[in-house]
Amino acid sequence: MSHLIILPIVLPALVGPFILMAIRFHSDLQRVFSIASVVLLNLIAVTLLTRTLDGSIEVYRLGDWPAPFGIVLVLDRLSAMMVLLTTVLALPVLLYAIGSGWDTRGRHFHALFQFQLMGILGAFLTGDAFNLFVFFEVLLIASYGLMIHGGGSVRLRAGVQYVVYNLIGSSLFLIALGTLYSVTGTLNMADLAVRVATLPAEDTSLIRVGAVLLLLVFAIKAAVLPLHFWLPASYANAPAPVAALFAIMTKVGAYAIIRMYTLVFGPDVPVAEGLAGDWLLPAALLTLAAGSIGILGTREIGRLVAFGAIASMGTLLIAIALFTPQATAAALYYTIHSTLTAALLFLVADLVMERRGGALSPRPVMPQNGLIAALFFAGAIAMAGMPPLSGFVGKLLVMDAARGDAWVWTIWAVILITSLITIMGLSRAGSLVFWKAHDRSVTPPETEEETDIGQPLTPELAPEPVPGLAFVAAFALLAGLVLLTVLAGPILKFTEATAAQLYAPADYIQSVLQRP
Amino acid sequence: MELLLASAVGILTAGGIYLILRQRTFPVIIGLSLLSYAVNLFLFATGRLALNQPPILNKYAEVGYTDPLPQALVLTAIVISFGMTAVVLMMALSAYLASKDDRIDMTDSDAQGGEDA
Amino acid sequence: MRMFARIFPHPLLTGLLTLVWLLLVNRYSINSLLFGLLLGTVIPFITRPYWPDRPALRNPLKILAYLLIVIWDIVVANFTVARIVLFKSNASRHPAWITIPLELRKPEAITVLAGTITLTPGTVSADLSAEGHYLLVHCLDAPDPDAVRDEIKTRYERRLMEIFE
Amino acid sequence: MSQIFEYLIAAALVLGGIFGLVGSFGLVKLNDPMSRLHAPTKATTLGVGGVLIASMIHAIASEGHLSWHELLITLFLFLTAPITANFIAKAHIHRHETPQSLPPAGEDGLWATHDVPASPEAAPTAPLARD
Amino acid sequence: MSLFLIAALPFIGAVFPALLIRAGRNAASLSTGAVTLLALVGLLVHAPAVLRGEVVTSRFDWLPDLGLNANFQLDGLGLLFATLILGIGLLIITYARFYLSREDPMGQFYSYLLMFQGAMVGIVLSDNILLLLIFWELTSLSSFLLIGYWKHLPEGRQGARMALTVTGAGGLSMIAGMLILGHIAGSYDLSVILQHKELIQASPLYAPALILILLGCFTKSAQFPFHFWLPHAMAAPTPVSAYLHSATMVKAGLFLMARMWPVLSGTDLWFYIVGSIGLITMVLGAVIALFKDDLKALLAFSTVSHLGLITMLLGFGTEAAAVAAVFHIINHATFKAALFMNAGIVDHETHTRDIKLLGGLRHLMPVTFTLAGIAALSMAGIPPFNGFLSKEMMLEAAAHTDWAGVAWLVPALAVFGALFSVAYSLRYIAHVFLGKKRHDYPSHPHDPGPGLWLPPAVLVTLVVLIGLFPNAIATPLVTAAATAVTGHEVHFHPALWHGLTPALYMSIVAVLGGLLLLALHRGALAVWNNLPRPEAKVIFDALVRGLTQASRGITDGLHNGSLTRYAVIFLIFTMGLGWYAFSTGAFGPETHETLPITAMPLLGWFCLVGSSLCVVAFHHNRLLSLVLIGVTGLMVSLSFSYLSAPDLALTQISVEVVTIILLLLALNFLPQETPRESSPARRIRDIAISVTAGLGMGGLIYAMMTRDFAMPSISEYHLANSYKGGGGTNVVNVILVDFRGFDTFGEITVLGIAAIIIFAITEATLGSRVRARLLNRKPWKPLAGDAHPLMMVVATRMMMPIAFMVAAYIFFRGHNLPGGGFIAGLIAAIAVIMQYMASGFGWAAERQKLPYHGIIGTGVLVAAVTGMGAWFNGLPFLTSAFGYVHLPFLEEFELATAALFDLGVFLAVWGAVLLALQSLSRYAWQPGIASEHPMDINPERDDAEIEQEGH
Amino acid sequence: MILTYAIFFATGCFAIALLLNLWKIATAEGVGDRVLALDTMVINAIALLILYGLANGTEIFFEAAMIVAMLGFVSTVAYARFMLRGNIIE
Ligand code: NA
Ligand code: NA
Repeated sequence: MSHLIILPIVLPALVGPFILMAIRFHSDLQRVFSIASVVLLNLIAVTLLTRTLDGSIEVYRLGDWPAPFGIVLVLDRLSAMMVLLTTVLALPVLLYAIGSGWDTRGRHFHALFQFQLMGILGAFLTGDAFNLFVFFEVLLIASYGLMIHGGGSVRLRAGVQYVVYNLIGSSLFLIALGTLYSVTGTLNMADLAVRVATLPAEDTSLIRVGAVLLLLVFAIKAAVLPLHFWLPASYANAPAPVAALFAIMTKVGAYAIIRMYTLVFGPDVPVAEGLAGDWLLPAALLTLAAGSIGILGTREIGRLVAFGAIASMGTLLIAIALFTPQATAAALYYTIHSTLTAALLFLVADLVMERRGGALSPRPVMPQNGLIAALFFAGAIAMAGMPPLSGFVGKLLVMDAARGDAWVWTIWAVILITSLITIMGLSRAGSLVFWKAHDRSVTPPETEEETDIGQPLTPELAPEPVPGLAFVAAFALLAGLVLLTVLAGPILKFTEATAAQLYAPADYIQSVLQRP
Repeated sequence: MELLLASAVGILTAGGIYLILRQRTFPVIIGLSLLSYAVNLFLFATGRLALNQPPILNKYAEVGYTDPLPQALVLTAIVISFGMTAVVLMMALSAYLASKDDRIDMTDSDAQGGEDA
Repeated sequence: MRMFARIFPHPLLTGLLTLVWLLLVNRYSINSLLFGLLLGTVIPFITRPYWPDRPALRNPLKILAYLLIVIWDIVVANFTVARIVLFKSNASRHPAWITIPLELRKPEAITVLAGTITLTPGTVSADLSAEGHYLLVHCLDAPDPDAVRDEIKTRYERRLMEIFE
Repeated sequence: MSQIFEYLIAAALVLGGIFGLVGSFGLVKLNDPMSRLHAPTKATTLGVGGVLIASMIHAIASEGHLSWHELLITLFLFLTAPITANFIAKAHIHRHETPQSLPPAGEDGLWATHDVPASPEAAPTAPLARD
Repeated sequence: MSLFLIAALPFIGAVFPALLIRAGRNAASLSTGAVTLLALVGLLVHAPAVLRGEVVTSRFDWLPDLGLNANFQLDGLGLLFATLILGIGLLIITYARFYLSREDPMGQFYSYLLMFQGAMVGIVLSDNILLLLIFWELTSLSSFLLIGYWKHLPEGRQGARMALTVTGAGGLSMIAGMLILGHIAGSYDLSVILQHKELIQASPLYAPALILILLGCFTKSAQFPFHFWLPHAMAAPTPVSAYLHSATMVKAGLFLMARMWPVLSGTDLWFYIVGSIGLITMVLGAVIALFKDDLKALLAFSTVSHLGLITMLLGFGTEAAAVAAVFHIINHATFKAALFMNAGIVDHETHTRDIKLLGGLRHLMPVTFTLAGIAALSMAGIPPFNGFLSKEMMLEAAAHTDWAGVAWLVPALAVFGALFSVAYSLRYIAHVFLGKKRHDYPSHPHDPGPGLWLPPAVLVTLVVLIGLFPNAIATPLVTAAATAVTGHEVHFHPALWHGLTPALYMSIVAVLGGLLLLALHRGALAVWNNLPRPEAKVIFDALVRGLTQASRGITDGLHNGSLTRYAVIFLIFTMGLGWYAFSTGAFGPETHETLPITAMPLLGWFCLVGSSLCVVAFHHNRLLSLVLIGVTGLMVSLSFSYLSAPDLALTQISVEVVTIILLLLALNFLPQETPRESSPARRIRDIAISVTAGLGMGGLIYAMMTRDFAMPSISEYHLANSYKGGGGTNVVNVILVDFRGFDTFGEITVLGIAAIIIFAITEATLGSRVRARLLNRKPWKPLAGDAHPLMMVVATRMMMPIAFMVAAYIFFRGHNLPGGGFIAGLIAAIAVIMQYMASGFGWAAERQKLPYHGIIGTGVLVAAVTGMGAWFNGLPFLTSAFGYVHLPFLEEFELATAALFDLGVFLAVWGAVLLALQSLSRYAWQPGIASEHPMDINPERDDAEIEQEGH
Repeated sequence: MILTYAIFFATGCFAIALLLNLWKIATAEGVGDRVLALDTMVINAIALLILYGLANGTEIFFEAAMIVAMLGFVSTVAYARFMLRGNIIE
């Protein structure tokens, strides 16, 4: 019995309370423990990933109860990949939070950060639908706390919107789960798959409602139009490292869609006929369009990145909505890419906001303009899907995967046209922020509006920000993108194997349901 | 009986959603509470209704038990929605204290600057 | 003795709690009694700071008598009130405020008196005066308020004086 | 179950039911707020009391063991009803009565609810010295 | 040297100047030059083989599953272009070193330049069209940086964005084109694609592929109607203009057309698109160039024109034309780069590029003049310079080209274009260098140092040498390149004299006409200025602005910050999809028997429905809505009780009370009334939505309750194993702490997080300006006296211990009977709340400082550690163990690890509620709020004090 | 038999009482009366719970009744305190 699978959940679940209890008043110690935990999580995640490379699926039966009666954690390629992606993202984000001093601008950043990781990792690992709900709630509530970290009226108001919207979503989640349970009598995902597949054909309406509501719940997380409205204000108003970490949260939605709609309501399951692809694809196309239009239309750099995140979710969802192994492989590659990219750009946006404010209007040259500009340029390239970074590869993969689909021309047209709009928007923003500052006609704005947000609560106690570390974090994300590009071949091999595993769910089902 | 419960769930839902669509934070939170009653009853009822058959094992007699699983799920859901309500309440309150505005919409805050390069 | 006082800050409370435990488990065995006693000791010990003073009862035995009177009065009171509610029109009813000067000084005693008044015929303890020397009582139907006041003072307060002060 | 127990229980139940109903009826019927306060605090208390007594007797009669734990609920109700009534009365006094509309509070001057400190700083922590 | 390395070298080298700039400008430029030279040498090593007709390749699998591989090949065409790129690059690097001023960040410049260079080399060496796309887009990106290099100039910034937008758009369409092409050919490798001419041209996708690819080429090579970006790119420093916008980048489109020529050309579609566009561009560019007064604009439009010329030649689709195109690519690169550098020198020396301010410079700048003269004459197509040779070939090709049956059209337009070309070329000489020396130059010009004039001089030398000895110098390269373009052996014998060919006549007409036109320049200019003509930049800017504004409108309109609208959209969408899913499935008859409707549930229904409708109806009175929701909660709890869910009933009612207390605490700071502000229409809309949602939800649950499970529920297992395997008879509790203990673990974490968030918000708010506002807060209504009534305090002294007792009872019995840690935690919290309500938070907290954070943390840790305890038995997380323990004299205990877990739950819940309360009470804190005594009125205490004072 | 009728009678009484409370809650003038009605409602609900347990011969509702009693008190006091002082735990 290997307990490694549960460590990604238990470790942050221990470190979080420990930080609360023992080192609540020691910012430095909190930083040390937080980093140590994330580093350890990375090691665990790498180990877990290597264990899935041979295609094996590991099942961890909590409480030693057999599935489907107890809760199980399932480690397959997909969950291992998402776990690793999360921990890989978490490290630079944490470093940035420390480097920029964001972690000391409110209370409990590190504890909440650990809980946030616990929620996300749990969502990726669990094999139980209701347990997925619980971890969704853990990650959501931690995200509420992180989103309003540091306080301030605008952030709080945006936070209220974020929470309320998600509370409606959580209600929907429960309704969906209840519906599924009331028909199938089970909550375990593998068991659901078995039961849904053998459902009598004369009574499928209810299960279809449950399935579609569940999809909607995930679609909210994945910011699918028209359920994406919560995202711009939330991400733009969240502290930068938090927004960067949130880059993985939309992927939780994407992950859940992939998981549920390959395992339980897969393309071959008659009950789920026409529930996902039919509307998800057009919705994804519109999401991409809305995101890129937002990039061009926005007035503020934080929102710009938020819309970029929406656009990248659009691209990702296009690939998901095709529901073919090739497209899913592309989607998984794109998942990694868009996570790192959005995170990078949120950090860059913060570097900008800290120095000159986020408004896309001329300001005098800020310190480290060149360095930040370079980071922005790289991030923008990645987001727009321009070469040489992984966005281009990802875009090609998605377009290539769409080839067999009836919508191929629409998909291509939307992807390419939105790329252009994105390029225009990003170049406009970059030029305004980084270049126009050099224009001699630009003078500092007369009055900087005073804000009561983001100040360390106890300046005398708070450790100094480490600006170098902030840049290291941003460059680490960039390095991640470079690696993702250079290693595109092997990584794609892995995502293809993952997709193959997903579209042959018998293995998964058998691993979970077999008596130990 | 099923009809009563279903209609009660429907009315709670309707009331909750109507309040959620109001423009101030407080009625919205009240609406969320109503909605969460509805959802809890909904989830509970997925185990079907039974009278006088609590899932407390009786060592002495062969008796029927209602489905315990939805009850456990609802318990979890109640607790979680309690936590969520407390948080959103605190956020709404603090937002009001900070901005003197308890409107839930933020239609005013997004109109600023932005020029051509 | 001091040790005893520290462990049992309110022995009567300990007794009450033990009784509560027995009622809760609804099983009257020595084991339950001992466990109830354990909890009945621990809990007052923990909540001790909230009840800093130790009111001494001068005459605990009279409590029982008092209780019996009150219970009887409650039963009677209910019939009285039922009659008023059911058969007396609002117009023919004489609601009244009355002021009851208190001789009792101990908060516990005042509380018991006020509680008794509320639970018994047609009277509700509404408020205390600013210094706590008078009790404001509302009567549901009191054609003769002075009589009510006198009865309260003689029937309840006097007995409470004996018990508490 | 012996007949006598059954009658006892039935009597307690009927009595309890009537009192419970009377209490709530009074709440509707009585025309001034303070009077309304009487009904529930007493009638209802005894109403529940009747039911509880019935339940206790029933336990003794049907299972043969002493089931006193209904007393606990009675205890709660007796402990809390006066406090509840007191608070509701205070709320009424605060909102609808003035010092003039109430009988005088003797040498204490005001009833506690009307005795509002001038400011939080002057909270009633130190009593005024009197001769 | 490996081709891979040749392409990579500039990218690797791009790091050096950025790093070395601290070591000085020379170090930066030398490193740049060295890298370029190294790449050039590496390239030329392969030249002999390539000129022999061999193809050098280098393959590296990058993304084989997509067909995107780092495959490179070097053939004649590649060699030609790579040599141009690296060779001219070397000259530009030298030139730039002396051209840029001290204020310019030279390290950046060279970095960008090298990136660009690498991208260009990559394009021309790629053997994989996806790889080519990558380099293609990289040129757009690096040129964006280079054009915008002078960030302080608005023209630079705008020109950069315009170039990026136009070429980026082209690049994107090319992506689609390439994907189609690869799809047709079955491979993305050029070497494979080039072998499938028939297959490709026969495909129905040929036309879209061709058009999409051509869009990329045309935008990059500034062909009509995309030509407008090029002149605006001239805001870049002159070395950039010389390099990118004359010699290399703009030729990328030509390169690609040449590269694809074997498979794409030869069709009518190709001819009419490419040939016509080229022709139009050539003429249009030439005409506009003549009327530009800015030196660089003149050169820019002349570049447009020459690019059109080459495009036209490629479009003709004949071998001869293709050869001419290849040859002109070389020639144009030499003379145009030289001319740009020359213009840069003039600008540098005179501080102006306005031709009207210039003239007579030959006296002051003889060297510059000489170089300009030769290059311009070559551009004009005057023998014996190289421009003449290729122009003759062009005219020759044009003369034999028939356009839709009209034989004269192409030759006539070609002559017309050539005529203008002569005119503007000569104007460059005449109006800048010839004429009288002026006295009003903005600066005092003189010939620059050799650093600036040597690079163009090298190119001018080539202009002359190729013109004089074309066969010796150009033939091998052109032959090799043209062979690569056409796909078969080409014989190329350029000569200054071919005899009296039509081309010669056409040339003579062009030269004479050009001279005449120049003479009439002033008049022609007047005519030109009066011609109505669209200004491309204005149109483009309007388009972009329109697009931006539209985007802003859409974005702001969609995301207007109105949560209520978001929610409405969400609800409508959800209900729509839900209905769709339902109606497209099958719905069988009822199978589950329903319970009868009796009086009791009907009564409960009335109360529940009535109270919730009242909540809605009276929601404007906030306190009232709280009272009413209390009723609703009570009724829900009773419903649970009635329907065999005692645990739920207990939990519901306890949560209810704590929630209401929190809401009341918050309401104290909020407005007491909700204003009536919704319009009737909106209310009707909201009612419609909520009623629909209610119907949906009610209908759904009714449908479920009236049907049996399709398969037996897993809860049968729970019922069967609760006692045996979980050691408890309360199955719900066993599910919570054992079967699904992991859910509960997550749930208490949620609660703990909720509490610390509340704490964190409080801290943040009290750390801001809000604190002062709170301290000076006035109550919203006059307050009553007697904050801590005597009766309440006394009663609490009893009630609180009893409540704790009840909590303990509920906790201990939970595993077997309704109850458990969660409810116990809430009741314990309520016990404390009673105390707070009696004597105030401040008074109570002073007496017992509860470490709330610690309680929560302990709770979660206890739960986690309990779960981990199983590990030591080699069992999974949360595996429980239990047994019955008889402690002497005490109750029989079931000692289950689950109970320990439940203790964790208890602590987390208790701590969370208390922390939330503490946070809220901190908002209310004002000086003097904490009372000194448990109760405000205490006659016993007062009397004692009076007595003391008396003594 | 008589017991059944008695239980039925008592249940009916408390049910009507509950409806009267609801009526009061819906129609009362101020918040004070409504709090009073809610408090009465809680007490009536306790009675109903006990009666239901009595009718079904189960004690499973005892805890519910007890906790309802305790919590009803707390919430009533909280409402009243709110009306008196605004801050219920000052
Ligand atoms: Na329980
Ligand atoms: Na177990």
